[in-house]
Amino acid sequence: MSDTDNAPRDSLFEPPAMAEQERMVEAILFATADPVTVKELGDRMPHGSDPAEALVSLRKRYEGRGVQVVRVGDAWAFRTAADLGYLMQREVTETRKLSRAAVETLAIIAYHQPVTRAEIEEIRGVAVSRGTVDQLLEMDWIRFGRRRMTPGRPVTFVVTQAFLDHFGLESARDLPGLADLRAAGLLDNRPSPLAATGQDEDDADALEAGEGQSELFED
Amino acid sequence: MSDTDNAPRDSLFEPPAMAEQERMVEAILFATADPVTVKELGDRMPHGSDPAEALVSLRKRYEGRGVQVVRVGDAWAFRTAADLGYLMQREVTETRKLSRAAVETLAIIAYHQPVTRAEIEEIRGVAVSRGTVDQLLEMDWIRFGRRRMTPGRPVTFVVTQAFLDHFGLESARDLPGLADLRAAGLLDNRPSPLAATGQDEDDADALEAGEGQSELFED
Amino acid sequence: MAEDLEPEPQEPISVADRMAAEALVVDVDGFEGPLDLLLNMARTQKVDLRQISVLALAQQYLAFVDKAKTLRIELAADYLVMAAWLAFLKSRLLLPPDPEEDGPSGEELAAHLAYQLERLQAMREAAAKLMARDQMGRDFFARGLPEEMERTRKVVYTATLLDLMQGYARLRTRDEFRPFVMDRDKVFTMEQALERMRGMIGFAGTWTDISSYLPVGWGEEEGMWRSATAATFAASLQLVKEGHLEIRQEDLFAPIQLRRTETRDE
Repeated sequence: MSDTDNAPRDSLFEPPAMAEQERMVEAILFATADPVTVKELGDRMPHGSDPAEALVSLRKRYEGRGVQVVRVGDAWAFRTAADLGYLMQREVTETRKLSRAAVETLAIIAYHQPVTRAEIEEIRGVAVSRGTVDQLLEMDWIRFGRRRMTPGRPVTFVVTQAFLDHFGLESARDLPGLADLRAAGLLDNRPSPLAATGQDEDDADALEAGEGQSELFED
Repeated sequence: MSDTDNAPRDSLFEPPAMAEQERMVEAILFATADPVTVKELGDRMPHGSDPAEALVSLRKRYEGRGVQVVRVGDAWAFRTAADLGYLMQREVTETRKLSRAAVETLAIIAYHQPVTRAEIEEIRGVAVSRGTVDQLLEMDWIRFGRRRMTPGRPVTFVVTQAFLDHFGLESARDLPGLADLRAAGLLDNRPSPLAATGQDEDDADALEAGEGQSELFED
Repeated sequence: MAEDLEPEPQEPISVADRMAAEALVVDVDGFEGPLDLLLNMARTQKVDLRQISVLALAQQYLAFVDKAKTLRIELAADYLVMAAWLAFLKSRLLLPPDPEEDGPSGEELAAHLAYQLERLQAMREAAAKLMARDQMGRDFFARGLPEEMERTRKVVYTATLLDLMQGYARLRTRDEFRPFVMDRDKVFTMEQALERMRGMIGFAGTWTDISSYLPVGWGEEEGMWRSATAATFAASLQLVKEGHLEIRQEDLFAPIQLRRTETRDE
């Protein structure tokens, strides 16, 4: 392998042919872990080489190719062509259930729109975190509605077309009403037998049961 | 980045032009230090792409360049041209010095694979130390192959893609001198005439070994 | 270097002899087992391993073992085993074959030993050729600056209409909210309904509303009523199938009515 007959390379006085220098720069840039400066190239190449010129022609050679010779500070490196960057990404999509806080906030917006943050908090009984609202905005399930003409002119939230599409609703008015919820067995007005026996730890319990239940109805 | 106007890429039905596919393969192979299989290429490229064909023209494009498209088993990678190795002293990685026993064991596995420990010992005439095998396993140059269907179901050893990659071999068929060794019958599992007198299961062993070896030559 | 220039001290044996002697005297650990030693000895015959004189080799090995013993070198068991085997082989090669005795001939055994030596030699050469190849990280190199494969984890959040409704229901009934669970004691099974109706259908000579077959106490509470109605209806269909019962519904959503089948013998 190393017995190629590139006479110029071994010569003490003659620098290698430019095509050969270009190969060298190509190999060095490829194999080196960091971008390489012209000086470093020169240090590594045979005496008399002109790495700057070799770089120019190498750069030209890679024009329009899948990788490019790019300048990084005062050094040079190979980089994937920008338009092919998407090939270097492997997208793993993970579907997660919306958190309970997000579901409840979303439900309140859907049932009460347009609704202000203060109103949402009043109904939920707890503060609505910025993250929850941001998440719903990002999902494009809610958007800002008109400002309320009350002191402070608070913004309101409404659901979006994307929300309606996702839930298969023609309009927010098609959301099942309380009566429907009751008929569906989702509302049960009798006092909780658990509460009656005096046990109080049911919040977590209820959450779990709720999750379990939704599993029951999915698909 | 992604707003280039390469219409074919975004099309649902038309694969990208071959020149574009070649760029993609170039970018993917350039980006990684490990060989990439044709299947992996296909998975990452747009639907309908033909990475195998793109590889053929890419390989031709890099003929004689400072970096080469090389085949490693059923995968492909860019590697610097071997004649430029002298420029790369700084990149030389000190490989652990292999003992004579390790080198011989490696060669026996490569040429006789899949091969059992007992067969290695038979060829070398000494016991194979656990450390030798462990070292080769750790270097990822050998791995366990299928168990031999003989009494005791001994494990076999085969060489890995990393082995091929390290020694610049396209496949195990390209091992130096393999054809000569085979023609000379030196890769046969020839049982000792003494052993053949009494024991019958050696026959099965020999048969299996013969089969195993022929696997080497299948695709 | 300097030592080489010094005149050789007067010795009765030649340099070659001395080197050969050293090779023998070397501690046995220097060889990787008897086969390695044999291969080393075979090389001194300077012929193709296929043409090697196994007899000469056996003699050489036995001489080595003898000498080693006199030099009190600890000989590993496998060297002695090999010596015994070679002594056996030697006798087989020297004596005319005994027609009474079956088993491999001396020639066959010798051929196999020669094969083993040739194979070991071939593997050593192959190993040397392998190691002489251009190697990655020494002669050729992989990409030094691999670009990280970006593994973008895209999380998609989702919710169903049911989640939404449950969420809302939870809020609206916060105080009296009770998680929905399948309570078995509120479920009237078809088996229960069948059993109940089998006892009752005898009295259904005329068309009767199905609701009158509902178990007592199951009509008030909605969930229980639904379960009882469903079970009773399913049980009715089963009884119709069995020929005990007739069923009819006058109109869409009209009450479902049941009547005993008139059997001929009654």
